[in-house]
Amino acid sequence: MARPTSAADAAGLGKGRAIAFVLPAVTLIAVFLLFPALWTIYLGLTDYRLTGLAAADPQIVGADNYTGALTDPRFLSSLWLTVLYVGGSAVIGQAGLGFTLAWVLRTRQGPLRRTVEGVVLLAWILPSTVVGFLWFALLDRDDGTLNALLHTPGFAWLLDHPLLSIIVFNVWRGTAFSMMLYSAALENVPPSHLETARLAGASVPQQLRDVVLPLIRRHILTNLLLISLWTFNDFTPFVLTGGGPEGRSEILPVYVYRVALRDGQLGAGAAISFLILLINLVFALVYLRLLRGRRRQQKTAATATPPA
Amino acid sequence: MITLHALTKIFPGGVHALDDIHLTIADGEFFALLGPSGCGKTTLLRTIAGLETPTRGTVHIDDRNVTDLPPGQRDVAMVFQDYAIFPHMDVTANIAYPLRIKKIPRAERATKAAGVAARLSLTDLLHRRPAELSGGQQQRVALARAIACHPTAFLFDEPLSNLDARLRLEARTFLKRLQRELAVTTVFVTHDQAEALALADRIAVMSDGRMIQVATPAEIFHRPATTFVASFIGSTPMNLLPARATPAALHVAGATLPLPGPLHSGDNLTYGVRPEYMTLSPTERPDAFPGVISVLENLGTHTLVTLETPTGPHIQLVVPEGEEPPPGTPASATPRRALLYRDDTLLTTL
Amino acid sequence: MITLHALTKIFPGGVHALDDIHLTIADGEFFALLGPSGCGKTTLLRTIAGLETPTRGTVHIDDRNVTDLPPGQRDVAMVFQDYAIFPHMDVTANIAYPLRIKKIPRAERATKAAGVAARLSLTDLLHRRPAELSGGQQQRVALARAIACHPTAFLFDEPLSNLDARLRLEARTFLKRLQRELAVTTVFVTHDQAEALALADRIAVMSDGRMIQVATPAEIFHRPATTFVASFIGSTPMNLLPARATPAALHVAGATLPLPGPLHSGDNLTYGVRPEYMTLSPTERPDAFPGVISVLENLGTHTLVTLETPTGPHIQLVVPEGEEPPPGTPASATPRRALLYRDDTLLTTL
Amino acid sequence: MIRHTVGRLTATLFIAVVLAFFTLPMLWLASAPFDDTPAITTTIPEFTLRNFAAILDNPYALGSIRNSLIQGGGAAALVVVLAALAAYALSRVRVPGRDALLYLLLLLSSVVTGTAAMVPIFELATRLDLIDTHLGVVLVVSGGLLPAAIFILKDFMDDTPTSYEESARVFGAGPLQILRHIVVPLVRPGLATIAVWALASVWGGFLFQFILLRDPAKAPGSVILYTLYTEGGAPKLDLIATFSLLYSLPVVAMYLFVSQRYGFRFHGGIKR
Amino acid sequence: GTGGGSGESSVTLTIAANSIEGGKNAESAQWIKQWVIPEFEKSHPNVKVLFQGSGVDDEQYKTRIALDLKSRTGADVIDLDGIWVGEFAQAGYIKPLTEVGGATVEQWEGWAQIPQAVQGLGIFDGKKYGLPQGTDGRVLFYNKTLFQKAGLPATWQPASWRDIIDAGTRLKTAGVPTPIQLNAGTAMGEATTMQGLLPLLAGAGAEVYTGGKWTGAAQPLKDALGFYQQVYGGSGLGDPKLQQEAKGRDKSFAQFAEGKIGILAESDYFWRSVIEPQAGVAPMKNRDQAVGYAKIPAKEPGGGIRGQDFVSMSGGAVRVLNPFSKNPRLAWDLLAFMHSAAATKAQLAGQARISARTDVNDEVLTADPMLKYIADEVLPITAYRPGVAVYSQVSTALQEATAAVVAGRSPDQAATAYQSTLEGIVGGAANISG
Ligand SMILES: Nc1ncnc2c1ncn2[C@@H]1O[C@H](COP(=O)(O)OP(=O)(O)OP(=O)(O)O)[C@@H](O)[C@H]1O
Ligand SMILES: Nc1ncnc2c1ncn2[C@@H]1O[C@H](COP(=O)(O)OP(=O)(O)OP(=O)(O)O)[C@@H](O)[C@H]1O
Ligand SMILES: [Mg+2]
Ligand SMILES: [Mg+2]
Repeated sequence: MARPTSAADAAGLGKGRAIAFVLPAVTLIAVFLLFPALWTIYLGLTDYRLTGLAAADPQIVGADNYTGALTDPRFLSSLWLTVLYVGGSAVIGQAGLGFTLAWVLRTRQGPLRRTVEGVVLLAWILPSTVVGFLWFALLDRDDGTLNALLHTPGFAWLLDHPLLSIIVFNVWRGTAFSMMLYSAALENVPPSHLETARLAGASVPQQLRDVVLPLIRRHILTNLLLISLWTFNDFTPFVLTGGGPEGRSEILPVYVYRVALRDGQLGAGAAISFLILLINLVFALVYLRLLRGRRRQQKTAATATPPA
Repeated sequence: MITLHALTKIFPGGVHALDDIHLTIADGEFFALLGPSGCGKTTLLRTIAGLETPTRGTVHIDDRNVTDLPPGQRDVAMVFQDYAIFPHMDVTANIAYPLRIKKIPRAERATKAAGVAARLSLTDLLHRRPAELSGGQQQRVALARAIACHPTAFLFDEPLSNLDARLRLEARTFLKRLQRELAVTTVFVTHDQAEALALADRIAVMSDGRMIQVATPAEIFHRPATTFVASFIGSTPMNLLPARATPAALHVAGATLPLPGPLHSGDNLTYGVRPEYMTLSPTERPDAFPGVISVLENLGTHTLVTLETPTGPHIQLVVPEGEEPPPGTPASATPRRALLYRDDTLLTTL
Repeated sequence: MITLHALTKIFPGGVHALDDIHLTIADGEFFALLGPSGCGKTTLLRTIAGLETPTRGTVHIDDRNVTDLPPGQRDVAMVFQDYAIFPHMDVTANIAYPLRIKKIPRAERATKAAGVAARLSLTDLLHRRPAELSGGQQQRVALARAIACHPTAFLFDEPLSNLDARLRLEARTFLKRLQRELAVTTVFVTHDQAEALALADRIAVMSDGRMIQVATPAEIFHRPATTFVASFIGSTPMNLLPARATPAALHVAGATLPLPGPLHSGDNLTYGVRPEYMTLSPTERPDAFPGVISVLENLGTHTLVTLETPTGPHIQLVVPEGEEPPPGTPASATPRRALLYRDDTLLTTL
Repeated sequence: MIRHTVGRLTATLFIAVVLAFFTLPMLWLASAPFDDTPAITTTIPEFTLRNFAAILDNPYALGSIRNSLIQGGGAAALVVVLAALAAYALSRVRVPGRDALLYLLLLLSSVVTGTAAMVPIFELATRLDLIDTHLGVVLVVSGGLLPAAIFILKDFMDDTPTSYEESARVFGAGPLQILRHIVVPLVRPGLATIAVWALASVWGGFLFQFILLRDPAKAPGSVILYTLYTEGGAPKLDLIATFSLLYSLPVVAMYLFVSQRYGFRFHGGIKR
Repeated sequence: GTGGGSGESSVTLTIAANSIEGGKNAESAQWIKQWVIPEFEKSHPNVKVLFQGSGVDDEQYKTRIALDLKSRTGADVIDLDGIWVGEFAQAGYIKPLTEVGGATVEQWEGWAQIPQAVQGLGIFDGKKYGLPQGTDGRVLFYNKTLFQKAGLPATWQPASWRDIIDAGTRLKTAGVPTPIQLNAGTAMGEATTMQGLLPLLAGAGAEVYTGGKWTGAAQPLKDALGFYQQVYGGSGLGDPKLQQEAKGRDKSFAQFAEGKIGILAESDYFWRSVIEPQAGVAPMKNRDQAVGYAKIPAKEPGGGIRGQDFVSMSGGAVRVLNPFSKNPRLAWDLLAFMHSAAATKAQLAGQARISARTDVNDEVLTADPMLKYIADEVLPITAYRPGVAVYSQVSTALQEATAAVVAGRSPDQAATAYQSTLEGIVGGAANISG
C-alpha cells in the first residue's frame, strides 16, 4: 500500500531546497507579521497613544496596561461575553451546524446540495461591510424582515438579545468553513465502518460517537483551533450592534477597537491584543486536552487499512 | 433461509444494479456470488443486509419479510471487504461492539468476546489495536465480530481479497471449516472463481445485475451455461475459439473435429476447451490445434503453454512440468474434453 | 545488468530492512523478488531506483556506480504497486510525462506516446482520465509510461496485486510477452508465488531483509532450500510435518517411511510433501499417512482434500475431480515425492 | 421503514430551514439596489435602475472595484504561491517543533490583524516606502493571512500520497517540477479554497487599506463603501445598496468560477 | 505627500481633507478640485496642487492623519476637526502657524474677519494652530404641524427645561409617538455629547472642562442627567430603544421627517443636509413651512453658563499646516488662499452655510433665515469643547452616563459612576472639580 505520507521526503527536496521553499513565506511573515507583532507586544508595555502628550513621549509602564485591563470590569465582562460568543457561535454554532450540514449533505448529490453549499459559502465570502446592512434589514425593529415573518412588529432583537443576535449572525457568517472542512473529513470515513455500526443496530448518535468522531478527531481539532482564533478576533459584529447596548455585545475585538482607536490608547490596546493571544493559547490547550491522544489514534487510523 | 423475490435495484443514475433476481438460499448453505467487477454482487449483499432499499421485490429471512426493516433489525452480520474494524477500539471492544449496542452488560460482553476470540485463536491479541495486527488477524477479528452477535446469516463481501496469496489460501480453508461448524447460512461475494469453487455449496454467477447460472461448483465448472460463465471459471482461462460447422465436421483454429450432432452452417458457434483438458504433441494431427509455442508460464507442478495458431487465436494449455517444449517450437494441442456453444449458450459437451 | 554489493538498509527506527545483500541480475533477465509482507522487497527495489539511500553497500547499473546518483539520473523506470498514475492528467499526458521531463518537443511526445499506447492497446483510451479507467487499463498505462522512457531497467512493485483474479492472469501473460519483446532487465516484486513462478527467469526468496534462496523457478519449486521457502512456494501450501528418525525408519504423522540415509535420532527433522505429490487411497498402508477426510475444496479440475491425522497435523492433498471421498471418510495418503529438512535446511529429496 | 422515512423527512426539513436561514438576510441585496427609495430594511422595490446610474457617476466606484481586484487578487496569488511552497516543504521535510511553531505564528497573526498593530505596520510601510502602493497593501495583508494558509494547506499536502511524487522523481523531475506538475494539481481544491478565502478576507478589509493608501483612486471598494455617507454619518442608501451589490458580484463570480473549475472543496476531486 | 516637485522649478503641494467626490462632503472635495487648485495654480505657475480625499468616519480620518504626521509625512495643508487641535499639538504633530508659515501669517487680512470665538477653534494654549473653516450651532428643531395638533404655538421658544417637558407632554397627549428626541447613549457616539449632554450641562451652568479641571459628579451634571431621566424615565416622552440602536440617529432623522418626532436637538447640519428638501438624506419637501427652530434654554432663565438664558454648543473644522512640509511658506500661501473671501464664497457656491468669515456670512446668510438665526442669535451664546487628548474618553464616559439613565438608573448613581470613570481617565480626583 501507499507508504507513510508526509514523513517521507518523496520529492527529494533535501534540507537546502526545503529552506529555499519556505524562505519567501518566512521572510514575508518575519517582516510583515513577526516584526510588527513583537513591536505591538512591546507597545503593550507603554502608555503609548496616537495623539496627545503620550504620543510625543511614551513611557514604559510595565505591566500596568495588563493589570489595568484585568481589573477593568468592562474588560472582564467583555472577556466573558467573548467566551460566550466564541463558545456559542464558533464551537457550538459554526462547528455544530457545519458538521450537521456536512453530515446531512454527505449522502446527497445534485442541485440541492450545490444550492445549499453555494448559499452557505456566499454568506462566508460577502464583504463584511455589506453583511452588516443585510443583517440590519433582517433584524430591524420596525420593518425588519424577521419581525415581518414572525409577526412580532417592534421586537428589538439587537437591543434585547444583542449577544444572541451576534452569535446567530456569526453562525450565519462562518459556518461555511466548518462545513467544507467536515465534508472533507467525512469523505475519509469509510462507509463500511458506518454500515457495520448500522448493522449492529446503532442509532445515528451512536454511529457518530463510536465511528465518526474518533476518526475525524484531527479535523475537529484543526477546525476548532482556526474558527476559535478567527472568532476571537472577529470585528464584524461591531457593525451590527456597535458593542451595545450598554456593552452587552462588546466582545474583545470591539473592546480593543474602542480602547485603541476611539480612545486612542494604543498601548493598552496592544496589551489587550496580547491577552487575547494568551487566551487563545489556553483555548488551544483545552482542545488538545479534550481531544487528547489524537496523535496515537491518528496513527492507528492511518495504518489501519490492511495490506493489499 | 433467505428468499429473494423479484428483487430489482435501480440506482438514481439509471443503473440496473439488480434486475429481477429470484433466489432461495437454504439454511446453513454456503452460497457464493461470483461475477466480474460491477455486476451487482455487493448491491445484492447490501440489499439483503438492508443497507440498500430495493426498487422492487422483497427479501425474506427465515419467512420474515424484512424488506422494510432497518439493517439493525434483520439479525444478519456482514463482513466488509476492508473489514471495517474500528481503529480506535482494541480487539475486545471491536468484537463486543454489536453486544454493546444491544446493551448487554459490560462483564458479559467481555466474556462473550473472549469466548469467540478463543475460537478464532485471537486470545493473545485481545488488547491490541487494529494497527498492530496483520491482515490475516484483522480478518479474523472482523469474523469474530460477525460471529459474536449470533446472527441468522453471514454476509461476506470479498473478505479475502485484501490478503496476500499465501494467507488467502489458509484463510479459505479456515473459513470453510468455521462455516461447517457454526452451520449458519452464508452468502459470500467474490470475483475469484477459485475461491468460489473451493468454498461454496452453490455458486451464482452474475453479470449486469442478473443471475446467469446458479449451480453447484462441479456443475458450474463442467457445464458452464454460457460462454460468459465459461470464461469466468477455471484457474486458467478457458480457450473460447470461434468454430465453423460444415455438414461433415467442425472447424476450429486449424483443427478438424467430429460433429456432435446436426448443426447449421450459419450457426454462431464457439468451441470451449480448458487448458487442463488438452494434450500437447510435437506432431501435427488433423484433430489437434497446430501452432508455435510462444510463452511458457511455470505453474509449479505444471506449465501453462501459449500456442500461437496460424489462424490467429492464442490457445493456452497446461502440461506437466518438464514436458514443455522451448518457445518457438511448433507443436499441436489435442482437446480431450470440450464444450460447444451456440449463440454463447451451452449446446453440448464434447 | 544490475549489481548489488553488500547492500544494507537500516531505517531510523532500527529496522534492518535490507541486510548485506549481494546480487547480480543479468542483462535482459526477468528477476522476481518474492517474500512475505515486510521482508524488504519494496525497500530493495526503491534502493535500486534511488528512492532510498543505502546505509552501506553499492548499486551498479551497467557497470556504473549509481549509489549516490539521484533517481532521475539512473535511467530506470519504476511501476508502483498503486500505479501512481497522475490522476489529473489524461492517458497521453501520463505516458508522455517522462518525455516532458526530458524536454522533448510536444509534438514528438504525443507521437511517441501514441506509439507506445498502440503497442499496449491503449489507443482508444488516450484522452481518458485515470478515474475513467479500469484497474487493468490503469496498469497498462503505468507500464506504457515506464516503457516510454526507454530505460535500462524496469522495476515493478507488485504491479498485479490490485487486479482481480481474472484480469491478473491475463495481465501476467501479457507482461511476460512484453518483457520478452523488449528484452529489458526487469526486477519484479511480488508476494504471490504463482506469479513469480509463472513469470521469472530467476527468483529471489527474501525474508527479514535477507535473500534465502536465489534460483530458477523450477529449482525453487522442487528444491526449496529451507522450510520457509518450501512453505512459501506452491499454489497449495506444502505439508510440513515433524519427523522422527529411528535407526530403521522415518516416522511422520503415523506413517513409517524408509530412511534416506544415516540420520541421528536427535535431529530436528521436517518432512515436506506437496499436496500434488500424494495419492489418496481408502485403505491403510504403513508408508501412508492415515486420517479422516475433514474439508473438501474444489479447485476446478482437482479437489483439495484435508486429512486430519490421529497424531494431530492436518495434511492436505490434491485429488483429481470426482475421486474425492465425502468428509468424514477415513483414508490414507501416500507421498510420491518429498523433501527432508534438518534444522529447517534442505537435507535431501526423497 | 417508518424510522427511515422520518429520518429522511427531518433531514429535508433541516435543509429547508438552513436554506431559509442563509438566504433570508440576502434578500436586501436583491431588493434595495433596485428600489427607488431604498431603506435599511427589505421591501418590495419600486423598480428602478436609477441607482446604478448614480453609482456609475461616482468617480471612484468602478475604479475601486478594480483596485479591490488588484489587491485581493495580488494577495490571493501571493498567499497561494508562498503558502503552497512553504506548506509543501514543511509537509515533506521534518523540522522539530514544526506544528507548535506554525500555531504560534497563527496566534501572532491575530495580533497583527488587530487594531493595535496599526502603528508598527504603518511605520514599517513608511520605512519600506510602501505607502500609497497596491504592493504595500498586498504585502501587509498577505503577512497576516500566510500562517493560516500554510496551516490549512499543510493538512492537504500531508494527505496526498507520495508515490506520485516518487514516480515523477524516478523519471527525473526536479522538486519544482514535481510541485508544479504533480502536487499543485492534486491539492488544487485546497489552493482554490485558500485563494477564495484570501480574496474574501482582503475584499472586506478596511483599516489597513485605508491607512496605507492615500490616493482615493487607489482605494479598494471597502474604503469607497465607507465614503458613501453624509457629513453627519448617515448612509446614502441608494448608493450603498447598489455599490454593495456591484462590489459583491466579483467575489461571487470568482467563487462560481473556482467552484466550477476546481470543485472548491477540501480534498474534492482527488481520486485515490 | 510633500512631493519635491517633478521639474526643477516646480513644486507640489497636497491638501488633505475628509471629503471625497461622489461621497462624504462631496461639495468640499469638488470645491478644492475645481476651484481652489485651478485658481491657485493660475497665480502660482510653478506649483502643482494635489488633493488627497478621504471621506470616511472622523475617527478613521484622524488616525490616518495622525499616523502620517507621526512619521513626518503627509499633506501640506490638512483639515482637522477643531477638537483635535490640542491633542495634535501636544503630540508635536502640528506647530503654531507662525512657526511654520513664517511672519506673513500674522499679517493675513482674514484674521480681522474671523470672530474671536470662532478663531478659538484653531487656538491651543493661546497659540494659533489653524484657520477655522466655519462653525455651527445647536438648536431645538420642532415640527410645527405636530405642534399645531397639540395646540402649541407655531413660533415656540421655551424659556426653561420645564417648558420643553411641558411641550413634550402636550405632544404625547396629542398622540405623537416620540415627542422629544434627545440623543443619548453610546450608540449615538459624539452626537450624544454634542447635541445632548453638553448643551444641558451648559444650561445647568457648567462646562465640562474649565480652568484645567474637569467637571465631576457635581449638581449641574446631576441636573443634566435628571433631564434625561425626565425624557426617558418612563414618561414616554422619548424612545429609549432608539438611543441604543446602532443606526438610531439615522432613524431619528427619518422619523422626524415622517412626522413622528416633535422636538429634536441638532446642529444646523440637520437643516442643511438632513431635511433639506432636495438633497437631504431624509428630505422634507415642506421644510421651510413645517419645521421651526428655537434656542436651547438654560435650566432656568439665567441659569446657564456665563449667566445666560440660552445656550448652545459649536464645533467646526480647521485647516492646519504640516510642520514637516517641504515648502511651508508656499503651503501657507495656499492655506490663506483657501480662506480668502473669494474662496470661501466659492466653497459655499450659493448654499447657505456659516463660514468663519463675517464678510462672507453677511453676504451669504441672507438667503437662509435659519442659518442667519444661528449666526446672529446662537453663535454669540455658544461654547466649544476642550481640545485635549483625553476629551474623547471623557465624552465616552458622559455617553455612558446618559445610557445608564436611559436604562433606568438614577441620575445620582450615573453621576457617581461617571466620577469614578473620570478619575481613571484624567489621573485622579485632583483634576476634577465639583
Ligand atoms: N450508490 C450507487 N449509485 C449509483 N450506482 C451505483 C451505486 N453503487 C453501485 N452502483 C453501480 O451498480 C453496479 C453494481 O455495483 P456493485 O457495487 O454491486 O458491483 P460489484 O459486483 O460489487 O462490483 P465489484 O466487484 O467491483 O465490487 C455498478 O455498475 C455500479 O457502478
Ligand atoms: N520509511 C520507513 N521507516 C521505517 N521503517 C520502514 C520504512 N519503510 C519500510 N520500513 C520497514 O522496513 C521493512 C521492509 O519494508 P518493505 O516495504 O520493503 O517490505 P515489503 O517486502 O515491500 O512488504 P510488502 O509486501 O508489505 O509491501 C518493514 O519492516 C517496514 O516496516
Ligand atoms: Mg463489490
Ligand atoms: Mg512492498
